Amino acid sequence: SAQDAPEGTWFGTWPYRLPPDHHLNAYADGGPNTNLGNVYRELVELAPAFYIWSDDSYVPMLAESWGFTEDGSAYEITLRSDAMWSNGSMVDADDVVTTYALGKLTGWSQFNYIDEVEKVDDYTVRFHFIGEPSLLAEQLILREPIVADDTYGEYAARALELFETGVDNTSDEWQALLTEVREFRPEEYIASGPYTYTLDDVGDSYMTLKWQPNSIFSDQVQFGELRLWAGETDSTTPLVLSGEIAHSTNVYPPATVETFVEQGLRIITIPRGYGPAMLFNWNVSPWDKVEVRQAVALVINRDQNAFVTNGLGAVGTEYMAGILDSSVETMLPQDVIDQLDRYEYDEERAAALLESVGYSRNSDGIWADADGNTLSAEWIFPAEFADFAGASQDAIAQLNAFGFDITARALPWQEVPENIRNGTFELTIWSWGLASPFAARHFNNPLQRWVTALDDNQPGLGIPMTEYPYNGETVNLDEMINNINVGLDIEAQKERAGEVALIVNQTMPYVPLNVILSAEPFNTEKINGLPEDGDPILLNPTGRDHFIKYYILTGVLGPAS
Amino acid sequence: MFETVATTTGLIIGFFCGLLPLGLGIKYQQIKPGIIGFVACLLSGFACGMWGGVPMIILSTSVVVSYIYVNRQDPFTSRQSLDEVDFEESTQEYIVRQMASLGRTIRAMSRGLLRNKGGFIGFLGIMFFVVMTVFGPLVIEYEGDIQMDRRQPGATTLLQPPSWEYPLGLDWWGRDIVSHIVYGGQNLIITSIQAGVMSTLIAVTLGSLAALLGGLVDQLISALSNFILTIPQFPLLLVLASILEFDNSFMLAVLLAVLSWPALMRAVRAQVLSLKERDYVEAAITLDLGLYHIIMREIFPNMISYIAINFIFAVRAAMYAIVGLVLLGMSPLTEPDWGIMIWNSRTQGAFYSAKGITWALAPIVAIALFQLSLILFTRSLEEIFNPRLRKGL
Amino acid sequence: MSQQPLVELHGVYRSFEKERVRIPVLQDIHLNVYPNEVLCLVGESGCGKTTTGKIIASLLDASEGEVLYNGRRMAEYDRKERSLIRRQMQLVHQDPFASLNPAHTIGQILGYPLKRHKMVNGRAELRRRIWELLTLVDLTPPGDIVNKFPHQLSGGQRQRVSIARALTVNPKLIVADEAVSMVDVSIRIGILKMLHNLRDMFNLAIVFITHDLALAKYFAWEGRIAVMYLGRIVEIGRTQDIIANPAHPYTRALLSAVPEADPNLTRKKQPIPLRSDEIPRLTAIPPGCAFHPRCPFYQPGVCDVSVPRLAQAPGYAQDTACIPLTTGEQLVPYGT
Amino acid sequence: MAAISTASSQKDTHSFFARLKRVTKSYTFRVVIQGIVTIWLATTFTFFLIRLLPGNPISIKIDQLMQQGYTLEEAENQAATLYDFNPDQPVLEQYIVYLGKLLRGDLGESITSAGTSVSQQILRFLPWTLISVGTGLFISFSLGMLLGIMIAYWRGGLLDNVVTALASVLSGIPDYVFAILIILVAGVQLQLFNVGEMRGGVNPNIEAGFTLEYIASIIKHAFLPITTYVLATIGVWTLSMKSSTIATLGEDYINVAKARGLSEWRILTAYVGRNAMLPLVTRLAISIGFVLSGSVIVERYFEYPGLGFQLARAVGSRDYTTMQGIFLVITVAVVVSNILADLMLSWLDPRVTLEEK
Amino acid sequence: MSNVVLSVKNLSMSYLAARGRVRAVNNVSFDLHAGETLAIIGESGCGKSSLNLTLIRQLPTSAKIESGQLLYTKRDGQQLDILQLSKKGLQKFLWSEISMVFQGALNALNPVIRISDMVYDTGKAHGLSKAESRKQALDLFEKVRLDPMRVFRAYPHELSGGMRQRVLLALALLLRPQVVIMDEPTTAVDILTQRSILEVLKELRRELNFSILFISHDLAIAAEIADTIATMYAGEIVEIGPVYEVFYHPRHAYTLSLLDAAPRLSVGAEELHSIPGSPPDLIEPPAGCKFHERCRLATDICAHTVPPIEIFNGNHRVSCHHHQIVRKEREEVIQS
Ligand SMILES: Nc1ncnc2c1ncn2[C@@H]1O[C@H](COP(=O)(O)OP(=O)(O)OP(=O)(O)O)[C@@H](O)[C@H]1O
Ligand SMILES: Nc1ncnc2c1ncn2[C@@H]1O[C@H](COP(=O)(O)OP(=O)(O)OP(=O)(O)O)[C@@H](O)[C@H]1O
Ligand SMILES: [Mg+2]
Ligand SMILES: [Mg+2]
Repeated sequence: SAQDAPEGTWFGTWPYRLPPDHHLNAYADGGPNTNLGNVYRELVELAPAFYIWSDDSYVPMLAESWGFTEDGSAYEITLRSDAMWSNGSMVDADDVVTTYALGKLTGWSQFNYIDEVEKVDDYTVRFHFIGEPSLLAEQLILREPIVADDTYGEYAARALELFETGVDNTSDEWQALLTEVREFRPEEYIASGPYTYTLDDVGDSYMTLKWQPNSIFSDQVQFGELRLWAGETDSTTPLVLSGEIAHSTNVYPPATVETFVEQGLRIITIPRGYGPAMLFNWNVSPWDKVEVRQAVALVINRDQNAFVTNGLGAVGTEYMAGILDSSVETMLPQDVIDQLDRYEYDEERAAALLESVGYSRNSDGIWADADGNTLSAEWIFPAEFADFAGASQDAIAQLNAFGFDITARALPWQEVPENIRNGTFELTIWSWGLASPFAARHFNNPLQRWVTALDDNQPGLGIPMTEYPYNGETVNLDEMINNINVGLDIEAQKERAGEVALIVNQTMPYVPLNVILSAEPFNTEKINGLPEDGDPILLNPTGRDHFIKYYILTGVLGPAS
Repeated sequence: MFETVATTTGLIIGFFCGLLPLGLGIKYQQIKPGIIGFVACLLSGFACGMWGGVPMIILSTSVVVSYIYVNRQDPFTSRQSLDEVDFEESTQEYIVRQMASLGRTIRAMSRGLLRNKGGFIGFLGIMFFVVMTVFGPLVIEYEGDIQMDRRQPGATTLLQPPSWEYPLGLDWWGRDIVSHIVYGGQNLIITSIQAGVMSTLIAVTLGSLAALLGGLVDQLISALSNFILTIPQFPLLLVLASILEFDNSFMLAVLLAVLSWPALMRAVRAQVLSLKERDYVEAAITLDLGLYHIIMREIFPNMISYIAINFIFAVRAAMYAIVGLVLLGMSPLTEPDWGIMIWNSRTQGAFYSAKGITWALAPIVAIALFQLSLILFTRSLEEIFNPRLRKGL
Repeated sequence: MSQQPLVELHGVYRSFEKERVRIPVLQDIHLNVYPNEVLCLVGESGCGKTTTGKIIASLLDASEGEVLYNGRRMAEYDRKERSLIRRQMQLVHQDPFASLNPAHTIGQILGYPLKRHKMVNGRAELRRRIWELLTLVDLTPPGDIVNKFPHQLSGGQRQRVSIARALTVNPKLIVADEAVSMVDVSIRIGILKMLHNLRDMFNLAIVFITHDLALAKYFAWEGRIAVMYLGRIVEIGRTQDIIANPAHPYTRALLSAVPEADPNLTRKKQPIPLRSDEIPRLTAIPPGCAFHPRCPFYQPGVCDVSVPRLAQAPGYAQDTACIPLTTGEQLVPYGT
Repeated sequence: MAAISTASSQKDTHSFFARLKRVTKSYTFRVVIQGIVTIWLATTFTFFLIRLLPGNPISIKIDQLMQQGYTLEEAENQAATLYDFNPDQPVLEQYIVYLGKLLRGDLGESITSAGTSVSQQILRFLPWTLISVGTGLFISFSLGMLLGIMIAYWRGGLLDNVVTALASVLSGIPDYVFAILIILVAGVQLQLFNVGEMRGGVNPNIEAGFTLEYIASIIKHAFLPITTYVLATIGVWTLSMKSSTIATLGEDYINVAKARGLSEWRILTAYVGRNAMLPLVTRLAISIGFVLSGSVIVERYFEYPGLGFQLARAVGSRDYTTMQGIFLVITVAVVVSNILADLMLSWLDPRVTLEEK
Repeated sequence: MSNVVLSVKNLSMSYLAARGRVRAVNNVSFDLHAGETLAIIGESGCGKSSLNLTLIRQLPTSAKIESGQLLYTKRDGQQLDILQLSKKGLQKFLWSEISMVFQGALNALNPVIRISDMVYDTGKAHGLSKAESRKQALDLFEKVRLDPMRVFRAYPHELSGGMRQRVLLALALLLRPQVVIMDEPTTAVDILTQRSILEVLKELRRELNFSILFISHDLAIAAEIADTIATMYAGEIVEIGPVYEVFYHPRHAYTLSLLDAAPRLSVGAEELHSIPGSPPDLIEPPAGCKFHERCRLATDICAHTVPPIEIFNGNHRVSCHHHQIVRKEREEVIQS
């Protein structure tokens, strides 16, 4: 349709890369995934559907309908027949097949669940499961942006041919094609969403996504262009302060947020989906002792810790169950919730626990065992992450006040996970939980992430996941977590989640300190249509399911008049 | 270095140490130097205990003696002819004479210190920081822990702007920034000084060796310094810092020293080469005074002001580098530390908060002032070490 | 002179490596220094006087050739003896400002060698010796001087301190390298006289280096003069012989060029004009006799072919290095 | 003997070996060989060094993705195939491959952006560093010289006291402090300029080219970093120039020139200035080499797309090849600027002839 | 003699030093006639250079001219006082009327620019076109026996010391001044070079007829080229007179001592004497005759009374209490 671009401009931020590192190939680093991130990419390449957290439902984007097949062995989506690419061709099943063909080539995790992507008709695609159907796979399928066959078709065809021959991904052919795909540099960014850009639109200080008329959302959106300012937190702060920006997804320290509020910016707080957890190296005594870990959990005031972590933008962990507190109610059965130990601050109980395993306070007031070994350790934390650093310093101070002897060491952030993987640490801090509607994913981080998911030669946290000591016997915790979200029976999944939650709660393999919220500045002088506080859409966490994505597409958000 | 920071024992030691110069001063009617000597002993004893008091006894007594000695005629220098001279002198006389000469040198040096206005201001600046780090802890208590109780109703952070109670405000953990400024200099200053000392030592040793031995040694040292000069330093430091995972700041000092000696080494080498050619060195060679004498007595005293000034520059450079490293996220130092303060205030966004701006600026100002004092002080150093300005033995 | 020479230079060559270029500074020097004699080295700047002096004082080694001290090569002595020999040859520098370490008092400057070589026992003797030395070089009263730093003394006084320092180690020979050229005209003679006295007192040999011929004549009237040109000795002999009857064209030119402190004398002098004013660089020494491009008596085919050797020329008492002269020819102005 | 040797050495000059000897002794030859050896050594050193950094590109990417909310599974699968990098390949093997490519002038491909060559990256980012650092250095050097000469010439006056004090203060403050303060005070507090507009190297919507608009935009954007560099370095230059000038002013030829009646301007430039700046030239060269690597923090604060900015990114993501390339550039810059200093010195000071050095 | 070009009357100048005022030039008067060469001799530090700098008003800021007149007569007969000239006027005046050759030729030329540039600079400052300057310079280079084209294009370091000294001489004559002041122009050069410079100087003087104020501590050179000799001691001119008068019939004890200290080459063995002590402190000079502390003829009167100025034979001016004794002693020496 020969309509004109809307007037307004959206001012956001994203730490995109500069050309020549910046390119338009979605299957290589430095492409749309890096440069638009999980917030803005879907405004260019739509996914089949968008997920609304408050009622656990999907709203259509590219897809018209979706669902499991009768026998449950497959999943089917049907695309809208009027969806069009910016170059004029229609969005159809071929695009989906192409998307997944290259996805398989580059090793997408969807292929842990699905076996084959079958084009049923021009607009219908069927995904065949490897094992049992799962809701988790459903989400992966529905939320994956679809790329244009016109751009990647040729490579997809070759990939499919390759799959026919039955070679696996270690083969030379596979690797050669992979390299080719990686080095592919599309000239044009063919969009199904209402915005697209060329490399000329990428400036040093901001890049501009421009409106295009062909998308199904083109006539709904109210912004003619999206301007994304480059930069990480410290370099975008002055921009926010000087009113340059409508909204920023960067993580601002509370002091800055406070200043934002003083400047009249609106702060909208949404879930971030994780928080800092204190991690123990189980291979280092005494951190393998459940009593010691429980004592640790008891003597850290988690509310104070949350405050130091991120001011009012963090909440002390309540249930201590390995599941984000906001999800506990929906994911666990009530009887389990009632049984959970809340680890209220309690020095006496902690002291009793320590004494029960042979510790007593020495003359310096430090806990020591019969041989005089004190409860001392080094705690490494990422220097750059103000929240994690703050949480660590506070936790250390609290523990030391109780009689531990812990020294802090700040490291460049990259080195902390490296040390965790290699098991070269005693105590440390990293995230726990995940913004996901599936309990397994909450448990996954950090239990599996830093243990079973590692290479064989990487000891990680050293937790014996397959022979996990519990109630005097051992359980296969790893398998238990993997099984939680299998199948389509929600109640059964709750039960299984409950079992794991109890184990975690009673053995404290790590201490989930708090949960961080995302306090995002919005400039109401630049935009209109923001949800009121308490609007259910604000349950959508930041990141991939960020509400602005949906609101921009559907035209709820618009420029301030 | 300041491990025996300001104790009562130190005060007592200082007091007793001070009695000697005071007594001498009173006895020989040199009250003013006597009192100054007493105060100097008292303070230095207070600051460093035995390590401060005892050396200060010697120094201050020497000064007092030098005042007393002015009025006495040296039997050696006062007579006109050989026959009248009594060349014998008792050990006591000898010691007194030596002390007087030491005292005069000290006085000459302090005159040199006072002569250059800028240099003296620099000296005062340095003294300010020294006094602050040594005596500050007596007055101000260090706050290392979070102070939740200072949270003001409704406040979303513990940050507070300056007030009467907290002249520089509170940091993110609600701790008094003044206490961190007072306690936070030690580590940074000491590490910088360590780095400065080491790099100067390396530079002077290698530079002298290269110049004196020449030949292959010279070529090797020059090649090594060229090599270090061409490696990109700052990124290299960054890489090394994360590889070496400093457990203590001493390692950092070593690293900085290893990377920073070449420039000074070149200068020292040139200096020694030129000093080596001086006629008086040649004279010492013909007199067969020995290599040790030539280096320590003939060459070194004439380089000392140069070395001292470059030592100051090395300290400055090291401090730059350490703070730069901290800002890049290599923070091998633990609190309290000015560099860490800058780092923390930055990560907590204090720069952009009216409440936090003093937290952000205080350590920067402290570092800048300290550096400025160092620079200014070099001017006095030139005067202090200039033998032309020293009057008589 | 049948005495055993203190120092003998036999066919000494010396060159310096400077920025990868070899500069031949001394060539084929034959020279003896006898005990208690005065030997003057004269020549233009850069002709190698100082280098020769330093080789004599064993401060420099010869690149080629032999240097004998008391008849033996340095290498033939053991460590102790070598140190002693070294000390017996002292050098007094030209620049009184540079030759005393500004960081030490005069007492220290004189005390170091005395203590180092155990020339004295105890402090009292040390002070007595310093006193004596200062008196010896006419720095009286010594008490005024000992505690001063060099910069507090005048140039002449400093030069005297230098000499006193050389005397601390009881030398047999002093090389005075332009020792008075930087002190004032009015006090030069005083220092020279003092040197003469010391020579008599301690049986010293003095190698006196200067570019001032009148001064050389005055100081070495009883001794010998060696005239150097571009790294070679061109003429050597008794002072009186050379002054009265110079042989080598270069010496002649020099003597004729020196102005005299007497208007009548100096205005009557007939300078011998040279063919060129340009002094060749050491890196491009002319072949044959190095002086031939400037020599007014140049004989083509003779002077520019082979290097003349020192020898006695007929009619002259001294040795000279000039081929026409030593072969008994008459010198005729070039071009006639 | 001497005669014979001079004659024969003249004959020698025509033989092949003599010519070879002359070539190997020539300044250019020596400098080039020395430069190449130094560059090779430094390159080798850094090559092994950076591979000792904890973490590798893949694990860093995984952690980054997870920081964005991907699950580990997703992140790992994505990252594993993102890069054509095999962490298990022996370092020595990697080195030999690298060196082989380098000899052919190939700096390799960036690890974290497959398909983009490191040379491309360097070409993209180097000009900005050169513009900002170069101009900054140029301004602060020339201004420092000018001020230094002036305060030395009129020493003791008000100007001298003010400038000397100011220069001392400035030289005591590190550059990144200026960067922070400029943004904070001038940009955010006083609103002297629009922080957003001043970021980056050039306005995004300007056509690159030799147009007035484009150049103006470059100047505008480079203004803040340049100001930072100038503020941070001018003090040192001024003070050095001052002391150098004072030394020169004592020279006889200055007095002679005054007596000859030359204009003050002529004396100040050709007689005082030119001689006084000689000792500073070498130091200028050394700083050229160093500022290239020292601009990391400043560029980060101004989002200035220079080499330091890119280096910080490369280090952060362990992009070995890019790091290596940038290190190489810096090393070459140091070596080249040293040569340039020699050349410049020989141009400014006729007494220095390169052949003899 | 003919007309007076420069007449110095009661000139006093002092430096401000930390300890007090250094009276470097004290009540100096003399006349310089056209074509005359006046040599000022004296020990180091007696104020020769200070006098020179005062004449051309190129003193450092710490110096102050306390009294006196510097009357200069131009070629057209116009008379002016140099001390009254404005800054601009002085700039024009210097070098075109009075120029100078400084002490130490090594440092008097800017090392980084060519000789030609220095010539052009000088010409330009006095309104000469490039071509004129060039022509003049080449002409003068020829006259001072330099290879004009080569020298013109050369940098200072490419020239030898003697050549540089001659370049300076040529540069000084570039604007054909009436007076050239030369401050020790030959101290740093070799005898042969010195000789050739002296010859050149004599020749130039004959051809161009300018007056020379020649400052030296070398009596011999003064004896050779001066018409008039002035002896300076402690900032004062103690004796001034025609060269033969001063050398053969001196009337000041200091002049006599200087002559006694100067060795002469062609005289054979001589008895010389140096002057004891060192020049007086110019901040607190001794009372009476300033020389009395070092004078062997001094009597009580010398210590108290400043000797009056007495004039002999019309142009021999002396201030010494014992001028008669001096005269007698010298005549005896000459006789013997
Ligand atoms: N250490 C050295 N390195 C290089 N060249 C040297 C060295 N010492 C002397 N020369 C050179 O050797 C030559 C002779 O030097 P020497 O000092 O012996 O001359 P001289 O006759 O004493 O001259 P002057 O009268 O100037 O003192 C000079 O050209 C000088 O440059
Ligand atoms: N700028 C100055 N400030 C203070 N005193 C000075 C200054 N210049 C020279 N003098 C002093 O003035 C006196 C005369 O110095 P001047 O240079 O005129 O002597 P001179 O006769 O030229 O000596 P020389 O023969 O060494 O060149 C000396 O005592 C000197 O120390
Ligand atoms: Mg010499
Ligand atoms: Mg003089």
